[in-house]
Amino acid sequence: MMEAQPIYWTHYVATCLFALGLLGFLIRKNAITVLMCLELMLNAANLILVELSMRTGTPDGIIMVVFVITVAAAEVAVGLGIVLNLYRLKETVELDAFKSLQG
Amino acid sequence: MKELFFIFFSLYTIAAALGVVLAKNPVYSAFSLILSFFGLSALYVMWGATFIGMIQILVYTGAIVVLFVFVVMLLDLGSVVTDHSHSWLTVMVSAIAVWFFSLLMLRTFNHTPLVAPATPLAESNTRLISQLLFTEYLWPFEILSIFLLALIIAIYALTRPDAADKRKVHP
Amino acid sequence: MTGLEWIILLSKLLVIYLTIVHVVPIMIWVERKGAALIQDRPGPNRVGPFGLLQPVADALKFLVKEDPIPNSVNRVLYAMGPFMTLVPASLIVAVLPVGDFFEVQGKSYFMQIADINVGLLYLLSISSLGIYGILFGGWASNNKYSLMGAMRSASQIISYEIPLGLAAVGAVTVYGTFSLREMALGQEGTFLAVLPRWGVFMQPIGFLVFFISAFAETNRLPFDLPETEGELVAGFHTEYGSMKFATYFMAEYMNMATISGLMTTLYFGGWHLPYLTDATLLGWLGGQRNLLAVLQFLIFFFQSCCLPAHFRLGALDGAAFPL
Amino acid sequence: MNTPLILMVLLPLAGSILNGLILRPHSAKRAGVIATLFSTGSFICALLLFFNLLQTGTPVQISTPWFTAGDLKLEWGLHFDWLTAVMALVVTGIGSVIHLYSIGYMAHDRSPGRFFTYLNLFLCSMITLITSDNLVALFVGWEGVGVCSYLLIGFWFEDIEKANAGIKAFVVNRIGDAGFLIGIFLCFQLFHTLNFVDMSAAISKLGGPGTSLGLWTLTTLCLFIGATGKSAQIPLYVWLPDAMAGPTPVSALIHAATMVTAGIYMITRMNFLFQFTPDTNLLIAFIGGLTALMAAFIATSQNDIKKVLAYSTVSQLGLMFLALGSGAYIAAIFHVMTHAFFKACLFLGAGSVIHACHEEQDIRHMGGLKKYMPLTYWTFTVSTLALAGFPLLAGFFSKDLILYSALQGKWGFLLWGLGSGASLLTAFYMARLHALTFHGEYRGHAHPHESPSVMTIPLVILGIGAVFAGYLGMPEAFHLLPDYIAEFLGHVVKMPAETEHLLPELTAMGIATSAAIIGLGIGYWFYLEPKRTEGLNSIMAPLRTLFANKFYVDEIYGFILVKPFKQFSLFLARIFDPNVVDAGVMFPAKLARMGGTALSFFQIGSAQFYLLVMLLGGLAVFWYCLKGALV
Repeated sequence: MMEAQPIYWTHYVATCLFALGLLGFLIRKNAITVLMCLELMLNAANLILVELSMRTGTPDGIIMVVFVITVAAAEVAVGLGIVLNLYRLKETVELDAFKSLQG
Repeated sequence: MKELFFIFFSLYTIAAALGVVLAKNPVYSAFSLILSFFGLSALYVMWGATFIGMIQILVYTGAIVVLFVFVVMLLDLGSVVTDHSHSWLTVMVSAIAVWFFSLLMLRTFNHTPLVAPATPLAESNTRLISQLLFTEYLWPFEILSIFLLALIIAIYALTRPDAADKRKVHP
Repeated sequence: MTGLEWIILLSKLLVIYLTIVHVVPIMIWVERKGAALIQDRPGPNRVGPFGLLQPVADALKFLVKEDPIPNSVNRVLYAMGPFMTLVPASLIVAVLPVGDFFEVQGKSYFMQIADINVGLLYLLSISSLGIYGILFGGWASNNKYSLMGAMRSASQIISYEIPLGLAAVGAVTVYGTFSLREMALGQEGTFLAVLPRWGVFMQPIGFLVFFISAFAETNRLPFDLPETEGELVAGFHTEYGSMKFATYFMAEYMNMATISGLMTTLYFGGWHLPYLTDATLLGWLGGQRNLLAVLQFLIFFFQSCCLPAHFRLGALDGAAFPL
Repeated sequence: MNTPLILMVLLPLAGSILNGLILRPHSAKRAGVIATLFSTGSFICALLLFFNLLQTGTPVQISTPWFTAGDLKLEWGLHFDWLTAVMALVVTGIGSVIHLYSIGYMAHDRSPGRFFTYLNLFLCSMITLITSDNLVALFVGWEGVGVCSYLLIGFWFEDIEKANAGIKAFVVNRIGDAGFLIGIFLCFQLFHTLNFVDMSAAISKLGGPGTSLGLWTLTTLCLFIGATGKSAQIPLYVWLPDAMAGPTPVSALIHAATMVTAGIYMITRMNFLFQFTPDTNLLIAFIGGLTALMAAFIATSQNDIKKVLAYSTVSQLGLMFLALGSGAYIAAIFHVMTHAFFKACLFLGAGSVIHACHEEQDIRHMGGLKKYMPLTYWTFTVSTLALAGFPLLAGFFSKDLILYSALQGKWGFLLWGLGSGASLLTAFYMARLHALTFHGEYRGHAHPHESPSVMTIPLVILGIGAVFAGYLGMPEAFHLLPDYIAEFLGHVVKMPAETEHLLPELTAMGIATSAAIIGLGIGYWFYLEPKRTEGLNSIMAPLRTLFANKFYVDEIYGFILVKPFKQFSLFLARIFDPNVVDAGVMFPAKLARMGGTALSFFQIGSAQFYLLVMLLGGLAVFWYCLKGALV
């Protein structure tokens, strides 16, 4: 088992993961990549959850992670469904193409 | 020895995540996503949560990323080479914003007082988790199952083949 | 980890992995012989006595032949494809409970390479990674048919993974643990006084489901749709030349081997012979724990090898197969 | 004794409501009879109260709480003391007579009902004015009278000039009323009460203005402005001549006897205040004198019979104010009474003349009416002589009293000169009027006839009044009759301190009578012979045109006041309003639209851009909240 690993190490990792995910989420134009970055963010959260739950000995964190994973799976399914439809609509998955709600 | 592994896997995961973001081709980003998930599950296992590590690979890598790859391949998006991102300005601004955001997050993480670090989970957590899952967290579990059922129906409705014809593809 | 333990670990690795690797050519040989027998033709008998060396010849051929890489192919993934199927297949071997334990200088070590308490889960998740090899292979070779072939086989594997998993869960509930080693131990002796405590007799239906989905997992008859269709020619690996093709081929058979290994652990008593408990065996061998370990090793492999035969037999009466 | 007091006030009101709202009679006869009955009823009540006052000697007082505002607790009080008695008798008496007269006058008018309603309403408001025991109730009556005068002047509103005359009267009165209001506010400010009795008590307690003389003078000045508005003095007299547009009984009642005297009554009622402000009194005297002289000058060259009488009223009022200014309140009230009689008689006479000549008002088209209308002629002559101040007639006594009282103080001689000049001219133009209308041959083309008895009886009554009214205030010098009016009003008005007069009383009286006789002589001499009239007109031609055009006062007013006012409002409408007000209103609207377009710049459609902005916003909030903790 991990001894009292300096606490901020995992946090750094998780934050970096989350930051990268968020960055990708904001920057990338391709819908699929955006969804992947979303997954990345979720996993960063999972990492923190697992690390803290193990560190404090409470199993609830792990349970949370289980739920997060199932919901993430659901989310991806719906996301991809939508992307599929978008693709059918406009032949492309570029997010910029979908500007119909422009102000 | 353990710290070494820990550091290695962390760096490995971050590198993979970077790959996801920067990859030109969605397939490559999917591939690096898989690698990052491996790194993550390694971290989980090193933290002792073996069950979650395995679930991570089984569910995430085994199923979700497959979905991604399926869609990418079916829609033949791979060929679209680069689509990088918006104008330089937006990239810069978002980078700064994300950087600032992570700083704040770190700030809060490091300053949240930890509950007394009780003894780490002794016996294999799979047993413990399953017990908890069916005693204390029964309700969420059941609701989740119904949720997944609804999901399946929704997905089918969303991507019905015949409905597609009605929504003719118009440029 | 002292030096000794390292050596033992390495030796275990070497022995088990090489056995698996060697089982593959034998299986190939047996299958070709079997198919020939069915089609009433002699089968490979040119090379070596009864064509035993034929697989070796094939292997040599593959190694030597020039490895063409089509130009419009996505370089990286094309190369990665075959290995992505081979790696998971070989990884699974680490978990198989080959034998009980043996002593060296008074310390007892497990025969298995690694006994982790989430063994079965590990096995399932790693096996599900094989799909990527096929997918990437098919997609990277950049021709529509190979892509279609890859898609079909991938979807087939995924869909059959679920029944496989459920059957495995059945086994878990019986043995009460994920760790394969305990499962194997659990199958010693007899129950109901008559039948040996093998999984088969405890969960016949579970075994049946597992058996069928195992076939699908490895694209064996009658589930080898990806290759046989006219337009699909050789399915996802049409574009692959020698070595890569060989790896795909090998990976496929290794998959078969490991799946059958899993089957023996779950249903055919790991390293237990029916009615003969370890104690009695030990008695016969005069308390030589190591000898017993070797014997268990042999039994395990004997059982896991003869199962592919069943595979083959199954293939024989494909039509009447009680699906 | 309370009921007759209440009755006196409410009877005319009842009459007007009956005529106006309930019965709405169409025939002049029925409406006239009802109106006259109600007004005579109130006259009888006035008589009862008068005799009661004579016997008991105590004024009747009723008051009901009216409203309280801050520390001002007001009661609506009816109060009948000596001063009110005199005025009430004059108002109700002459009012009833004129009601009787107007039955005949309005015989074939289209809407007599409406006329009598207004007439009764006027009478009621005049009585409330007189019987009120505090300034606010007085002001109510004051306004009521103003309204009724407007309604009556503009009675034939189809005719645009008459309607304009009505409006002019009302507007000018309003200006005066504004001054009056300010006066009331100042009174309250000074004495914290508006009730006359309390006010006089407060003043006597204070014993004089002391430090705040300026403030007291200002109060009295404002009150005087109100009076000039109502009683047509120099600045605000322009409305009275135009008020002749109304039917003649109206002019008789309102512009001769009652309303115009309201100002004088108010000042006399407030004499306890005016005593302490010598400068205002001087101002009043001067304005009175000037008005008298100027009006007399204008009257000499007027050709409309009613205009001449109107200007003569203005000048007589000037005389009354002269008296007030010099402190002779009793003389002023006495002159009010006598003037009411003969002026009403003159107006009614003029009315019957106009009636006879079929609405002919220009005296140049009349003449020689003596033969046709003997009764009107005789009453007219008596009143003319009384007005002119012919000895032993009403005018003589009251006018001499005023002129004699003016003879004091530094400016005594100048004031006296103004007054006697005015009375000389009065005699002259009255003689002119009398000669032109009744003597010589008839120049009009109608065929005049004597008015019906219902019109001539009031003439006779008023004629008798014109003769005998004077004997009430016989000066001691004659030692014939006690000076009733003096001791009667002595209860209310403190006699002015006996200052030495510049001339002995008898000599002053002698000069005045000689002036009257000379005036009459010249007048008759010139105007009886048409030949001599042309000679006189040609000599005085430039002066005559000046007087005829009323010193161009109306034009001057128009130029000074009306034009700039129009100009300013034009400016407001054309320039100020569109640019400043509209711009002010439109500006926020424009602002909103601009804001809208500015913001729409951000709606570029890309979802990720929105996400970025959201993130930035989140960050800002996050950072702001944690600012404390981060540090």
